[in-house]
Formats: sequence, structure tokens, C-alpha cells
Amino acid sequence: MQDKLISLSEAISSIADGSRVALGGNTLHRGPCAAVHEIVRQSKRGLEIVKTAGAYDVDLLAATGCASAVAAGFIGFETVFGLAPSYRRAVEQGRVQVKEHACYTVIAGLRAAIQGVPFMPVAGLTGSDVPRVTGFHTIADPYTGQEVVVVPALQPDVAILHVQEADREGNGRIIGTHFEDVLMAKAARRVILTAERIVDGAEFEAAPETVAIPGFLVEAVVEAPSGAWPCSCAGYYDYDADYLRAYVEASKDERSLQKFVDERILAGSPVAVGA
Amino acid sequence: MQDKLISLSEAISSIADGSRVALGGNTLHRGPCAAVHEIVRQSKRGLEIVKTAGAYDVDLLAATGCASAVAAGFIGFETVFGLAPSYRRAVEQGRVQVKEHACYTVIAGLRAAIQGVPFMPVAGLTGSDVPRVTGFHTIADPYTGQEVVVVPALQPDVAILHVQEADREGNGRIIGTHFEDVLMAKAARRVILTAERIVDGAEFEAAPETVAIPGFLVEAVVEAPSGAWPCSCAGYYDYDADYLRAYVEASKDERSLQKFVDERILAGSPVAVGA
Amino acid sequence: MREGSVTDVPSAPVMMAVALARLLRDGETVFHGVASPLPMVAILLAKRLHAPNLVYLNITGSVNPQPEQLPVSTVDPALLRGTRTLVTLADLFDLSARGRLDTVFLSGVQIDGLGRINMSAIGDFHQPKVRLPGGAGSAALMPTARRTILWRTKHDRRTFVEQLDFVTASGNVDRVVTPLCVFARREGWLEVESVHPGVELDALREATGFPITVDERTPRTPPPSPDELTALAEIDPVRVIESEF
Amino acid sequence: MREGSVTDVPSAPVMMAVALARLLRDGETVFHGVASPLPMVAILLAKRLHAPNLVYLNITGSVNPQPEQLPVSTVDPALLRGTRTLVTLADLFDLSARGRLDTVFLSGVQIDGLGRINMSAIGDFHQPKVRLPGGAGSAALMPTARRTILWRTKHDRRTFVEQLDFVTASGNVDRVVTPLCVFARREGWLEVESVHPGVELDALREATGFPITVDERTPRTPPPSPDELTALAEIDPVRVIESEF
Repeated sequence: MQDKLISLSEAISSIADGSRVALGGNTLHRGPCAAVHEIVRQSKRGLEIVKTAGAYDVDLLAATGCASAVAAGFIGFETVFGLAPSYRRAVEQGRVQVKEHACYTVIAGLRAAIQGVPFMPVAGLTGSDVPRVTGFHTIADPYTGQEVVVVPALQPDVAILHVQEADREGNGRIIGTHFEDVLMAKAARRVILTAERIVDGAEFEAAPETVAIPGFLVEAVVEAPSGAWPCSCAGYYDYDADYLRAYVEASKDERSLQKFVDERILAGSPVAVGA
Repeated sequence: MQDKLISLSEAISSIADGSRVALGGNTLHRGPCAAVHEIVRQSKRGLEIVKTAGAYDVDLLAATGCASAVAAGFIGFETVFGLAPSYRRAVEQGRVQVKEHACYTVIAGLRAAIQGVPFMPVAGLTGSDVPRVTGFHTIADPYTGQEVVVVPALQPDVAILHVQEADREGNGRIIGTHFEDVLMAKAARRVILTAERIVDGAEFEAAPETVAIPGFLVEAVVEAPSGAWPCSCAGYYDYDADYLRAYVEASKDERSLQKFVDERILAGSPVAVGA
Repeated sequence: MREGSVTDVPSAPVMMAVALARLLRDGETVFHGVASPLPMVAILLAKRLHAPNLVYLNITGSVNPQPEQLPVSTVDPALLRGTRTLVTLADLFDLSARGRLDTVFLSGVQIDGLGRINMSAIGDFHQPKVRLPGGAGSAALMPTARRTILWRTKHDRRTFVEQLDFVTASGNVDRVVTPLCVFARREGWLEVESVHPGVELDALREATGFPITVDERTPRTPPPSPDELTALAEIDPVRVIESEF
Repeated sequence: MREGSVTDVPSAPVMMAVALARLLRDGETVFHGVASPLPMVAILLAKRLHAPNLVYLNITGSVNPQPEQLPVSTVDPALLRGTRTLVTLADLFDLSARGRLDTVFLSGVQIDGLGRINMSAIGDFHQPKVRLPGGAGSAALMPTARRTILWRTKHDRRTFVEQLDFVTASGNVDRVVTPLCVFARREGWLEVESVHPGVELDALREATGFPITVDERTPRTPPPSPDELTALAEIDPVRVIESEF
């Protein structure tokens, strides 16, 4: 058995500036936030973030200058806390490039990467400006002549996924919704798994169909209790509404945001705050 | 709740001659054989069978004149009982048309149907005669110019799948390997589920991640104990080596095969023989 | 809108939830995405009242969940409760792509008279005055789902515009429900189908940036019935629907 | 081949299983499909001996299964035992398609000097003299897996042919293991790398339909070691590998 368990700082230090990074989870749920906080602490630069629908994770990486591009369908705190303030500011000021996607075109790009093909046809998108601004081509089906939009392969350099349970070989159990985590695990060149708990993999033999992330796709496993916080983590904890409200509040201007980041993220493990 | 439970004969009688029929399972395992026997009893004609790797099910439909075309990657009894005798004879005599596929191109065609697109790009296939004889086109990726084979959508009119447990709404639990059953359930216009046991769907609420077939895709549910026999059905029974050996033996010539079919299939439920 | 001016005028959240629920049909397959409390409640309401066999889908991948307590986040694990199977978001987009999704709920920060939406940017896309969250799945869903029901909790000229700054998505819009009215799309254009109780026609005209025809013969949206109000109170006792306002 | 003529000449199934196992490397990702008892046993043998971290994949979707009793059908649920996760066949093809499958085991009813295979038809494809089972995944896997190991339990001129009747698959063939020898593919062509113990060179030349160069300097395949034989007996006590002969 290959033991892939390493520390969070070691795992994140393996990510080069300029990498394309896929983040698991969706909006306020099961984002790999401990890993995102470590990215902020390590001051990565030039990251392109891939996600279908992001919130705190993407907003914070935009706020702290780690992300310079975002390929996503939706970035916002849902109706709970509204627009993503720092992402919005960073885009408006030209510090973050938007690669405008529908969530489904993110999925299509990941699927092309998974299937080792250069592009993936996608139904829909007619009448939308998205293909034009993002540069999606339309081609004719050679069988019927029907026009169809094709999305280029979107291969992340690394996918960072937070799961509830993992073993040291990298097998990961996701409790509840998988979101796009499994697609990301297959599409990415490398996979870093953070987990609430490291378990004996023999436990997984009783219900292998619940172990959605196959260990052989995973390069590194990190023990990260509360690793999705302040997102929710099904079966473990709900999202931290107080923290997120404070974050969105602080994000109203850049100085108060800097203070928030200094005190609650850079000063140490923010997990301790919420856990 | 919609109650979709009907009899096997009613379910099969809904299939028109000339339909494209996807069969779940793989080689000697979890084929929907009770349904196949009913197709033989109802003397369907002109069926096009879709399967990645088939054995008894496809061979019998070729033997009895029900199938007139087969789109598959492999038809044979593995090393256990060798070549598929009636399929082989039917193809050699021109009674069954082979739509030569790699198992992966069957999957690609199903994926195109699932995703509502006219074709699916597929990696590989270089240097193979398969694309030529089956009529797969090659197109240039509009992003890189790279040539890639594209497989046309392969939408079954009906998928027939045998699962271990189903509820009356059509939710189906597959124990062990899914094979291509889930893809078929999504790709087909209609889905007929046969099940070893009909269970109270409330049971599924405890482990919904084990319920691979979503009921809303399913049109009809049939209670069919031993419904995969003589194939294996994981958690229930192994394949019936004696029966299969007798079948392959009888298939050596058409008269002995006709006798076998008359006595062991047309005469009544062959399940009783093996169960 | 003169909320509260007449005692029997329903609040906008209640009127919208009820109006949305009434649009749903028994047996159809219905999906909502992120940030969708009103559709979530409307679907549960329709299932309770007239559409028990409606198939309710959402981003958690649950099918016909029976949430114990309604979440404000409509991607919340609370929406998994009671499901008998799990699908993925990719499955749901696929379902729509192949023409098997009956109804999808979507919204837009801007909506034009063709029922197209902008969820991407105010101003120039590349140098936006306001960067919006993005259209989530709408560009893929709106042309492929059999029908789209739009809802929007703001009804003003900045929302219902003559011209979108960016077309995030366009497609099979059937109805648009707002705090003031229900639009139906006829021959490609949004027309006022009914005006909510208590809403003045001039206010509606002034709040709408594209041309509409309303007069005293325009039907009024029937106010919520006692059954609807009772069911709504049971489904959403903490008024999650108000979070959108 | 003069099986049994010298007491220490291994049987063909044993020699082939051992020769196949030796080709596998620690840590690599290896897949076999349907009808593959020899690869199944070879993989388990390699994992036991020199490749404990080899990742063993098969059509059941198990990863590193620990079957209690070996099945003859290599799609058998017996191959699920001990897996910690489940993947699908589509996942495995995808893995190969994106260049992440290290080694795949395939076979051919006909094999030519380029290492291409025919599993489809003898005679004309459209009016075949013998319809064969089909190539399963080979046409997709052979060009995309990093290497293909072919095995074939018959070594005669009808199998190792000058000209295929149909090219079912073509690609990255690295080695071919037969009852008589191991071929290695060098500069595109199959060359005899080693001749199994007890095999006469003339017999090998006569059994091979394409030109080969063998002489007394051609290495002999080392016979199975005591460790290999012991491990093989433990893994496959009922000799499932003999079912292929």
C-alpha cells in the first residue's frame, strides 16, 4: 500500500503559481476551504480557478490576489449573503479574468479532459453570448449537418477536494452530494484530497459503492478536520453563517477585508475559529 | 406515487418489432434473461440489440430470429464456453447484421444520446478497420486541428435491465458491478426494469447512493425472481454452467437448438428450470 | 404595488410562491438550481396540492426530497432527506439536454421582452460596471428544457429592460413571475397574463422597461386560497421565501 | 513444443502466466477485460511477487480485488471481493483514453508481425467465413494505453499470420506471450525476445506465419522459479489458467 498522507502545507506547496486549480464542492457546501486558506497563506499567484458554482472559496482567492482567472458558471453567496464582493471588485478592476461558462460547459470541458478528447459537444447555448465571449466554436455534425457548440477540454493541473472520509491510499468517501468532485478527480492531472477523518481503508470494503474517489487517481491525502469550514460538510457541520456574514461585511472595502484576512486567516488556522 | 409494476408479458408486449433494444449486464452476468425469454416467446422480429459484451442473451435472440442487427463490442461465452454459436451462424448466413463496435464506442454512442448531442468524440481507434466498416467519421478539432473519430448517438428505443431490488416507482438497486446499465437507463427512450425483488422504496432512503437507477427514468417495473438466470446475479446466484453448456451443445446444429428452445424456453418459464 | 394597503392583499413572497406553484403540472419533471428559495417552496407546494407525482430535482441530486426544515441555500444537504436515489448535476443537465426535463426555474438580473436573461455583467462584459454572479446552468438549460419559468423578486426598469447588456441565456421561456404580475410568452414576446391583487396598472407600466399592454380587462391573479395559504405555512413556517426580498 | 518431454519443462499455462507476470512493474495501472484468465492470474502473481503496488483493474470495476476463489469468467462478481471503491467500465476506457492506463492485456484470434489483431472475422468482413466475437475494447485501448501486452494460447500459422483478414485493433503493443515464446515489438515489428524452455527453434519458425529471426543465441525464457511456482499454486490452486487451453 502506498501511504499518501502528507501535511496540508506540504500538499499545497506542491502547487505551482499559474496552475489551473479545480475546487470541489458547490457554493456554500463542502468547498476545500482549509486548502484554500493554506493557498492564501502561501501567497500563490496567477491561479486559474475551475468550479461550477463557487462562493467563499473563489471570492477569497480573488480577494487575496491568488486567483487571476476564474472559469465558472456562478460565483456568489446565493440568496444567503448575496453577491461575491471581492470577486466582483477584482473582475471590475480587471485583476481577475472571467472565463464565462454555464455550469454545464464546465462539466463538458472536464468530460473532454476525462475522455482524452480535445473537445466536447454541448446541447443548448443557442441565443447566448457565452460562446462568443468565451470563444466556444460551433461545428457541423458530420452525420446530420446539425450545428452544435463544442467546448474545449478543461484539464485542471490539480483538483483539490474535501471529503468526509479517506484512507491513506487516497480512496475517498463523500457523504451526500458529490457535486462535480468525481469529474474533477478524473479530469485533473493531480488530485489532492483533504478529509475530515482518515480511516482504515478496510472499512471501505463493506460498502465500496459509497467510495466515490478511487485512490489510484489521488496523489496526496491530508487530514483536515473541519476542512470545509466555513462551508457545510454533510453529516459533519452546517455552513458558519456568522463567519460568512462577518466576511461579507468586511469585504465591503479593501482595508477592512485586509484586516479580516490578516487576523482570521493569515494569523493561523482559521479552522480553530470555527471548529 | 406512480405504481409502475406490471407483468413481464405486458412489459415485453410494449416493444415494437424493429426496435433498438439495449440489454443490461455483461457476458455471463446479470443479463435481463427472463425478459429475453419473453421476447422469444412473443416472437419479436427485426430487433437491433445494443450491448457492450453479450453472450447467451444476444446469442439466443440471434438463434430465434428475433434480432436482425447487433451493435456490440464482443459477443461470446468468454473462455467458459467459447464462441457464441448461433450468433456466429446467423452472421455468417447474413441473417444478422453486425454493427462492429469497440465496447467504448457503444459507450460513446450512449453518451451522445444521454447528452442530447448528435455525436461523441472518441480517443483511440487509430489503425483499426472498425471506423471504416461501421461508418464512423473523423473530424478536425476546431481548436487544435487534431483529427478525432466521432461516433453517432446511439439511442435505444428501450433498455431492459435486470436489477436485484426495485421499488414500484422504478428506483433500482444494483448490487455489485453496474456494467453499462446506468448509461442505458439514461440513453434509452423507455426503460423496463426487471428485479429479483420488489421492495418498499422507503428502504432505499437509508442508502440512496446504492440506488443507481432513478425511478423517474423508468417506465415499467417487473417482478422477476431469477430474472438474470442463466446469467449470474451478484448477491443472488452464480451463472448456471450446466444449462449454458447444454445450450451451447444444443446450438451445434439448428435442429437440436430448435428442440432445446421448444422444450426449455417456449414451453414455459425457463426460470423454473434453473431456479 | 401597495403592499398592506388592503388587508387581503397577499405579500409579494406569498403571492409569488403561490403563482409559481400553480404553473406546475402533475407528473412533470422540474428542476431548480442555486439561489432558488421561491422555486423550492413553489415545487413543494405544488406537490402538496395538485401535483403529487411531480418529480422534484435540484443540485443536491436528490429526487423528491422531503426536507424537514427548509434551507435558505438551495444546494443544502437538508434537501437530501427522503430521497431514494442520487443523481448528479451533470445528470440533470444531460436530462435537459436530451429533452426530458419538463420545467426549469431560472432568474435574471436583467430580463428583456423576449424573456432572455442577463446574469453576467452590467455594462461592457469585458470591463463591467457590475460583475454579476453568472448564469449558472441557464445558457444550457433555457434552450433545452421543455419550458423555463423565470422568477424575479424585483420588478423595476433596471430589471425588466428594453435591451440586455449581455445575453447570458435565451430559450423556451413560458412564464415570468414577479412581485407585480405574471408574464406569459406569446409569439416570442412577454405579455402580462395577470396582475397581482393590489397592484396598480400604472405602477406596473412604469416598472417595466419594455412595452406591455395592460388595461382594466387584464385578468387579476387570483389571491392565494385558504388551502394554498395553509399548505404554504406548513411547508415554509420560517418564511425562507422572504430571504429573496 | 515438446511438452512433458523433459521433466523440468513447464506446462504452457504455467510458463505463460509466469512470463506475463514478469512483464508487470510495481506501481503501474493494469487492466484486463473479458475472457482473460491468464492476465488475471498473471496480475495477481505479479502483485504477490514483485509488484505489490500495481493497481489492478478489470471490468467488474473493482480496484485491487482479492478474490477468494478465482472465476473462469473474468467479469465475475468474485472479482469484486476486497475492493475499496467501484469504478465503471466507461471509467476504465476513459482512463486509457487520457493516457493514464499503463498496461492493458489483449488478445487476438489473428496477430500480425506489426502486433495488430483481428478479433472480428475470418474471411471477408461482410460475408465472413467465421464470425469472431469482436474486439471488445481493443480498438479503443490499444492506441491509448501506454502499452499493450498481447497473449494468445495458440501459436500456429493460422494465428500468427502474414496478413490479417481484418484489423480490429492496432497500437502500442509491447510484448506478445505465447505457448512457445515471448515477442517484443522493436521498431514496429515483433521479434522473438526469448524462447520458452523445451521449445525447438524449427517448431517456432514453422508455427509463425510472419518472418522471425531465431538461432541458438536467442535467449531462453527462464523457467518458473520455485517462488513463482509456489505463489502461482497459492493464487490459482484449481488451475483456472488451463481453461484457456
